Amino acid sequence: MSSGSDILQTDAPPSQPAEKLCAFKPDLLLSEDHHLCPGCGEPIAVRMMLEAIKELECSRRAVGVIGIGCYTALTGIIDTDLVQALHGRAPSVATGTKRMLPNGLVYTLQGDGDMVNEGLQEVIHSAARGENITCILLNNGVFGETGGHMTASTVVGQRTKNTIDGRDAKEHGQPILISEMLAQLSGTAYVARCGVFNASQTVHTKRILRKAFQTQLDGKGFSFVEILTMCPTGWFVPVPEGPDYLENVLGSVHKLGELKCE
Amino acid sequence: MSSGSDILQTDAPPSQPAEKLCAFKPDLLLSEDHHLCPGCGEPIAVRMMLEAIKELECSRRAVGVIGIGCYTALTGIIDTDLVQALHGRAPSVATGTKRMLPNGLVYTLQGDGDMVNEGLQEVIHSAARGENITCILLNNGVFGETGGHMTASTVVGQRTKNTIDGRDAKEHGQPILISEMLAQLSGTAYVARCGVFNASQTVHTKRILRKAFQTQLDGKGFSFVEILTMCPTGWFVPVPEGPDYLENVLGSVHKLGELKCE
Amino acid sequence: MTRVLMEGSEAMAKAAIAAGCRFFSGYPMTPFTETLEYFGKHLPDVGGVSINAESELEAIGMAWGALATGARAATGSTGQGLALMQESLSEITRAELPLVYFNMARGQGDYYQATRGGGHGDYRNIVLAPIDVNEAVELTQLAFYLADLWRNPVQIYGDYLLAHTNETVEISTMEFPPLPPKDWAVDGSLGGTGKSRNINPIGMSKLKHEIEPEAFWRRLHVKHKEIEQAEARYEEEFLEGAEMLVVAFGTVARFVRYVVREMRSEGIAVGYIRPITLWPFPYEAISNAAQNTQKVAVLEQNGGQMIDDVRLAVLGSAPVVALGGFSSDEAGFGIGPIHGTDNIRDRIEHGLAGQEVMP
Amino acid sequence: MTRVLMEGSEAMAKAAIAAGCRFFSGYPMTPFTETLEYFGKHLPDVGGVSINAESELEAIGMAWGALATGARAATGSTGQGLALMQESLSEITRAELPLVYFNMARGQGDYYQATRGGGHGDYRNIVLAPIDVNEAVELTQLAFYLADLWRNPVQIYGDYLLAHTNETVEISTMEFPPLPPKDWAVDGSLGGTGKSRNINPIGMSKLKHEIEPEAFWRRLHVKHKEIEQAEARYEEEFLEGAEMLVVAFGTVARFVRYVVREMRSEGIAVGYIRPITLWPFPYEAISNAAQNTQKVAVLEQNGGQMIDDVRLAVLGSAPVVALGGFSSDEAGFGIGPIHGTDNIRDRIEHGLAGQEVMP
Amino acid sequence: MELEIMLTGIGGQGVQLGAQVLAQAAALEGREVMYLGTYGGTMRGGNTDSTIVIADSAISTPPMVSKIGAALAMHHEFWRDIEGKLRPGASVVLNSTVFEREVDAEGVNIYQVPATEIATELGSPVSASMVLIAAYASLSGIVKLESLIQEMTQSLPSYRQQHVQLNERALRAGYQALDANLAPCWSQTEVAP
Amino acid sequence: MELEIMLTGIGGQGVQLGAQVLAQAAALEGREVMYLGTYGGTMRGGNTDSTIVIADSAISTPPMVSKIGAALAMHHEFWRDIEGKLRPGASVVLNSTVFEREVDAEGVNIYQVPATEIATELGSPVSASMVLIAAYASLSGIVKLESLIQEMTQSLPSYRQQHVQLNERALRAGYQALDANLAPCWSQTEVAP
Amino acid sequence: MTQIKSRGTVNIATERCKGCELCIPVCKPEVLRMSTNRNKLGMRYPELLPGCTGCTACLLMCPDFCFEVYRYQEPILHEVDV
Amino acid sequence: MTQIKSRGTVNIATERCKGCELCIPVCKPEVLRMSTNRNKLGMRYPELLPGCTGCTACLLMCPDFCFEVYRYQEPILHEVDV
Ligand SMILES: Cc1ncc(C[n+]2csc(CCOP(=O)(O)OP(=O)(O)O)c2C)c(N)n1
Ligand SMILES: Cc1ncc(C[n+]2csc(CCOP(=O)(O)OP(=O)(O)O)c2C)c(N)n1
Ligand code: SF4
Ligand code: SF4
Ligand code: SF4
Ligand code: SF4
Ligand code: SF4
Ligand code: SF4
Ligand SMILES: [Mg+2]
Ligand SMILES: [Mg+2]
Repeated sequence: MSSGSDILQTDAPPSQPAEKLCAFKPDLLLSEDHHLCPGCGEPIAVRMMLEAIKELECSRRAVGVIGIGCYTALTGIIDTDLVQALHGRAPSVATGTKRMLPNGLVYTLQGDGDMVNEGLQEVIHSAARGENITCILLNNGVFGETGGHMTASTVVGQRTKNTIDGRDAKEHGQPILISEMLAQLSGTAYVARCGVFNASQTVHTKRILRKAFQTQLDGKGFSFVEILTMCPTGWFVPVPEGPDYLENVLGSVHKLGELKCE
Repeated sequence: MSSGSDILQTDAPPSQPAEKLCAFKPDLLLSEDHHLCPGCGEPIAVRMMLEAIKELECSRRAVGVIGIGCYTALTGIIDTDLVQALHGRAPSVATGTKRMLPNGLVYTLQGDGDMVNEGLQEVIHSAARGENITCILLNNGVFGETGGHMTASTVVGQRTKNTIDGRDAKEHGQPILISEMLAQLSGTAYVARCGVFNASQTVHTKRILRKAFQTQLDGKGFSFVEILTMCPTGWFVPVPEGPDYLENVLGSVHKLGELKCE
Repeated sequence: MTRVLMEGSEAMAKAAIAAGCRFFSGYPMTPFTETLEYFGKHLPDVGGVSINAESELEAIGMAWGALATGARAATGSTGQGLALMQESLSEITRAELPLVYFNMARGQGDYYQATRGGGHGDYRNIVLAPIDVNEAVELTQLAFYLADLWRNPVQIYGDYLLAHTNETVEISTMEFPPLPPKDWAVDGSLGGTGKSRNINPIGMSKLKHEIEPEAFWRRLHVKHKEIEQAEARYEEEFLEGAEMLVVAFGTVARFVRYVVREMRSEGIAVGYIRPITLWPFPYEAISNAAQNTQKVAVLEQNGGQMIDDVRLAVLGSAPVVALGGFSSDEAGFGIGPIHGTDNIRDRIEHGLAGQEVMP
Repeated sequence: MTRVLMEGSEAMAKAAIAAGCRFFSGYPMTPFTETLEYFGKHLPDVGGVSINAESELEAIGMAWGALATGARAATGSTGQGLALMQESLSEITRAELPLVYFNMARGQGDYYQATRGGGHGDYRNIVLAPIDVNEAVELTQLAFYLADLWRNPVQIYGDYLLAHTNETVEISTMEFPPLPPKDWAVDGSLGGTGKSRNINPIGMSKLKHEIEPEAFWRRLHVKHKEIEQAEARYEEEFLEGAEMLVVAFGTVARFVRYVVREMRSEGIAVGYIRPITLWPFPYEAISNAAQNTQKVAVLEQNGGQMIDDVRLAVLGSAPVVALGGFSSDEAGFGIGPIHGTDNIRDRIEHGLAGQEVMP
Repeated sequence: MELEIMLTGIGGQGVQLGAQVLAQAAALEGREVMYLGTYGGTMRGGNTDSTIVIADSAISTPPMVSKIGAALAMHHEFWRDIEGKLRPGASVVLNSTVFEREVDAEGVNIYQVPATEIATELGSPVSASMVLIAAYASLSGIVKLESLIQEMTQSLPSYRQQHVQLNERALRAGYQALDANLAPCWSQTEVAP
Repeated sequence: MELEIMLTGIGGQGVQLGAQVLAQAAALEGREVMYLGTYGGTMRGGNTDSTIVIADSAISTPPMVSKIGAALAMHHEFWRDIEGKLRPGASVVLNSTVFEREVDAEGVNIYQVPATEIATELGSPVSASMVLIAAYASLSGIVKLESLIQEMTQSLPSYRQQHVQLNERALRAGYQALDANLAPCWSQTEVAP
Repeated sequence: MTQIKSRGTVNIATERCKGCELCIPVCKPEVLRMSTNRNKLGMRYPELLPGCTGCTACLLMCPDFCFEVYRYQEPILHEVDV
Repeated sequence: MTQIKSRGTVNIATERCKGCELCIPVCKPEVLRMSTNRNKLGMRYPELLPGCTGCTACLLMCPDFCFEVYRYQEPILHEVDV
């Protein structure tokens, strides 16, 4: 029984007997340090992804193919084999990798700028082909890395660098709902959208990632997970408001759920 | 009243008083000669397109942006202003043209290889943007021009140069149903699929083309017409069987109809 | 109009608008993004259109479509994004459309790309490489004029420093000789007359089934030879009595020129010559200059690319030495030690001492 | 194994398979299509994979992914399709992946693209330009070896005639010196060990936040210099006592060589030299040859591209004359009058008479 | 020795197949062979040529030849282009059934073979090109009849195997159509197979 | 005359704004001006520099300078990089409230200005950079106070207009912090505006 | 002998015809049939029998623009053997 | 004075914290609050009050991997002023 100041000491593991439930970083991360912004949702999603790989006992067979966006900075610390692809091209690269490594767990990690703008065609064709890979989209509705411009996934009303008062449908058109589009293709076996705006959704994200990976392991065809992530920097919103903005602004258009599960 | 041999003379206009219902070629065609194969459906579709433009009194404001495929050979005889685009890129080119000529009737003419393979991304983005242009797809499910290989639009079971016994879903995946995909986007105002495998469908094709053009003229946004066309050469079927093959093999998957009309 | 302080990216975009550019399309990429942003903000003010295209391929396609209507239109990216546009650049050149495009490059490693192109077949684009924001403002306006005059794409080759340095500039519409009307441009008006237009990269016109590709290639080639004769531009200083001549372009040349002035003021016999047009390359000027010097040094921020052209100019009449060199930052934006007058001076001194500097 | 009669496209694809190529991806385009078809038909027989990719960008992406696993993989197109692949080619070179790719070109207008690249930044690809199907079979196998040896892309530059001419060839797996194991290839096996791999075009490895881009560029540059030293290949005939030397490559050289042999048999003092590697260009060989001749003529099917390299080799020690030239067919496939020994002879005679032949 | 043989005719006359069989037969006999087919137009009825070079050592001749040592003409259409390329002493074998022009070249040896007639008599007019190549084989000794038969059999796609017998008859008939060895093309030295 | 001025500090100290205002003010007065900001790191707290060159005719100096005629230092962190570049006779103005290092350069004139202290007293610690540039303006005569005030007002985005008053006070206070014309930088010849 | 009425007729550019036969089945009254002769392109082409209605179906389906269609002011009667 | 039970606790790497505050609202028992002090990065960071349940929500939401979560074998009791 302790007493004294309200604030507890938290700069070391507890001295009382206790079980460690969860370490700072997932096993498949080499370090906790990275340069992403305060409040960024991408590292949260990546944690879930790495934990899912580990839980499925696929650490020694996973190969990630990484797009170009802020998440690319994490390639220095993700401890699965990796191939760095060019902006937009990851699904094709993953196709070549998977065909040569049929027993590998081949995944892509891309942003909405990477996947829904520059590389829209590649992900659709790979999906239509029924390529047995898992594509993971970190969707924050902006080009985070290049300063927060609108992407093809930005929802109407969303603030971005070039739509600082919110995307206007008349001027900029409507967003592409990529999960819905992919779910419609007969080549896709699993399609789901989730988000990391609170703890339970984050846990749910891992569940979905596991299902997607399992789809690949079962050889069922293309699996796809869209994870909505916070980008307070790109949205020009105060950092702590990120999760709410994500849930209410992006999440109200890119609706969460399993769109397809075969 | 004539008599004699059963076969009538048809090498000149009739000598008896008669009204000419229809000339060899539409007004907006410069010549009847072209090098497309016997039984090709593309010239039929192009006739309907040019008649529709004429009927809407848009001859003097139409600008066509042409993709690369067999139909490209017709650019020498189509009598509207034209811009020749690269393979796959027509919708973006048309976007630039339309923005600078808001009163023009800007259309693209593309094949499935051009649009659904090489340029899938461009047409989807243009549609999502709600670009006020009309994209016309001549879908024969093959790269006609380069010798009849499978495209992303080839239906399962269809013969092509590299699927000579019919496309196999396991090996080659499933076709993309581009009209369905585009209809789903909120940027599109009009989406319809038709085919030129018999005379009444051909007439219907013109009706649909008129509606699509009218959509553009009314400033409603992206309009899209997919025309199924015969390619007996690419399908390795006897020429006279082209229309039936089109209706039954391609048409049973790419189903005819107006998918969206706003 | 008075001089105002503006960032390079913005000054160039503003100059483009002053030159009549009414269409822009681009896709973000450092250090080109600010140029795109400026067009996005200011083109609508003059009734123009700026589109944040969904990719580089779409950006150049859009520009192509706008150019076809006779509008002054532009696009751009970094060299990496331009790599994606090579098929289009090559074919736009053959379609003889007056595209202006910015390469806000990450260093000078895109010299080959800019001058030899990565497209297919024979084609050449005019390449203007401004030394500073003031020159960039002029060259941007010149670019639109040259593009229209020759019906040929023109690249403006800048870099991170040009894009981000602020300088006092005056941006007002420059005067150029009159240009022929763009009667080739599509507007739909000739449909049904039998004379409708066909803007086509293989030089094909209506009803002309028998294309004569050889004649077409030859005509383009002759045009490119004419451009070579007419448009080579360069700047030179202290050629007189120079023991060694330093050739450099773009931002790097700004450092070189500064150092050469400094060294000359100290009585060191070094001269400076700068291609303003990378294509056409000022072969003649450099060839002439090389007659009166002991050696020619090339200082470029890459592994040695322009040195080919310098050698082709000098053709053995003097030794040509490379003074380097690669110069990079962690972010890959092409800022490095070479952007320092000390470093440059050191390289030039090596050159004077007869030593190459490894890239 | 006996010699069999095979079309060039097929012979090259078969040679690639014999060399261990196990992955191919491509998109149809004349005259590359038959190569793609052959891989599609025959790679599955040896447990390989061939994909008709949905575009050129996707084709090269797929090849990239296959290469990353250590497989021998290839792609290709014509120069036009390769124009779309320039970003990837440039970055694959930096990722040091051993890509082999075919340019079944429409003529020789892609020389700049092949040798200088249209990608961004400094990079070089080895370019092998076979003169006939027999050499193509050898060079294809060599290509895979060189690609692995140097961890650098290798292009095979062919054309319509090479692709479609049938010749008797013998295709069996060639022997090359042993290569180091591909321990850099990903297979997933090192995940979670702290040593997992990262195949990255900017030379980044895990936990290495502080990339040293300059060191990286320099290392690549040094490698490319080593390739220049080691891999230049050429063929020569009748240099002895030649009054004029004709330089040509690829299919055109086949016509030139034939005519030179004919002229020599008639006692006309003309010699022949052919770069087999366009990069590295055989500067030294041509430079040496130029010492003993009165002039050097360049005969290439384009507006004058390789002539830059010839001039860079000769460096003024003898006059360099261009013998043309464009040569096209209506279909744009790059077959033309230059593909005739009469035409070639005429050009060479012009050269001997001291006349340039306009392209 | 390098011998350039050109087959010419119009679409549908079997020129490409004839060339392929001849070329393959030479390859079978251990010769160095090169051949290239060209098609003038996109539509049936255009000209179609094929150039074959057969040699006893590595071939120097490029694939598009300016000089021809032997010409086998199925039709007079497009013959003009070929005439000018004939080498002195060249053998010219004409399908006399349909060839309706004067041959305007000096110093060449002309052999008339009613190939279409012979083939039609055998019940297979499309086999005329087989008659012609076999006739040339017999007069020149360039390849053996057996080689032609073997390669013809292999060249036909599986769904055309019914034509094998007709073609074989045409080859045999063509081989008899002219006296053998009228213009032998090989020196006595045999090439190792 | 070309004068290179370098502002240095750490993120959040207003270095970029200070440089912008100073540069704009010089431009307003008809000078030729060049300036370039650099940001060391991606995170707050990294170093941040800005180089300004002010001249009375076309500028020869390149944007990244190796020699500096004046240095305005908001913080000692990263000062090392700058020290070595100082020209003999350079003016160095230090934010003495936080600057905690020895200046290790010879032949330079050092001026201490408690900029952060002054600004904090005025109720706006983030305006310290305004104090510093104004102090430098007064000692060097490089620009007039009015010009600084005018450009500061224009440089602030609309949603920051509440800071205008505080910044103006900081500029005025800084302008008084040192004796005027301690180190005049312009020759007597005025530049035409 | 019987009488057949032609309400319309067609002008056929047979030399352009590529023999695809697309026009044949779309002619409802079945008054088009392929020739036994061949044109310069080597192709068989359509011939018209009595009974054309001027419906334009043939024209609509012809990829080679070989038809012109007329409607008679007065229908024409043909005597034919059945 | 009242007693609060902690069933779990966290180890916080405050020096790495970028002050985003994402951990604060997800902590159901509301035992995390932001410090007034700043770390070397200049950021405020979370501090733990008694009552942690070891639910790992904070860890799940932290983009900077600042949390380690423990469950006590025996809950700990804290005396606090209310
Ligand atoms: C071909 C190409 N074009 C542009 C870029 C510049 N670029 C780098 S990252 C990026 C945006 C990435 O956005 P997204 O994928 O959504 O990732 P985020 O930064 O939002 O996580 C862009 C446009 C590039 N690297 N390559
Ligand atoms: C970038 C590029 N890749 C490939 C080609 C080669 N190519 C020309 S036409 C064509 C196929 C066209 O198919 P489609 O659009 O369906 O038209 P179709 O011929 O079937 O009418 C291809 C692949 C090209 N021209 N450009
Ligand atoms: S810009 Fe957005 S996506 Fe990128 S690191 Fe910052 S918050 Fe994350
Ligand atoms: S290949 Fe097919 S699409 Fe092309 S012209 Fe022939 S039939 Fe028409
Ligand atoms: S117009 Fe009608 S009835 Fe007459 S021939 Fe044509 S299809 Fe037959
Ligand atoms: S449809 Fe036209 S081309 Fe075909 S057979 Fe009939 S007339 Fe001839
Ligand atoms: S583990 Fe749960 S209860 Fe404990 S601090 Fe974290 S969020 Fe709060
Ligand atoms: S979520 Fe992590 S980084 Fe953010 S405030 Fe909490 S501990 Fe700090
Ligand atoms: Mg994003
Ligand atoms: Mg098609």
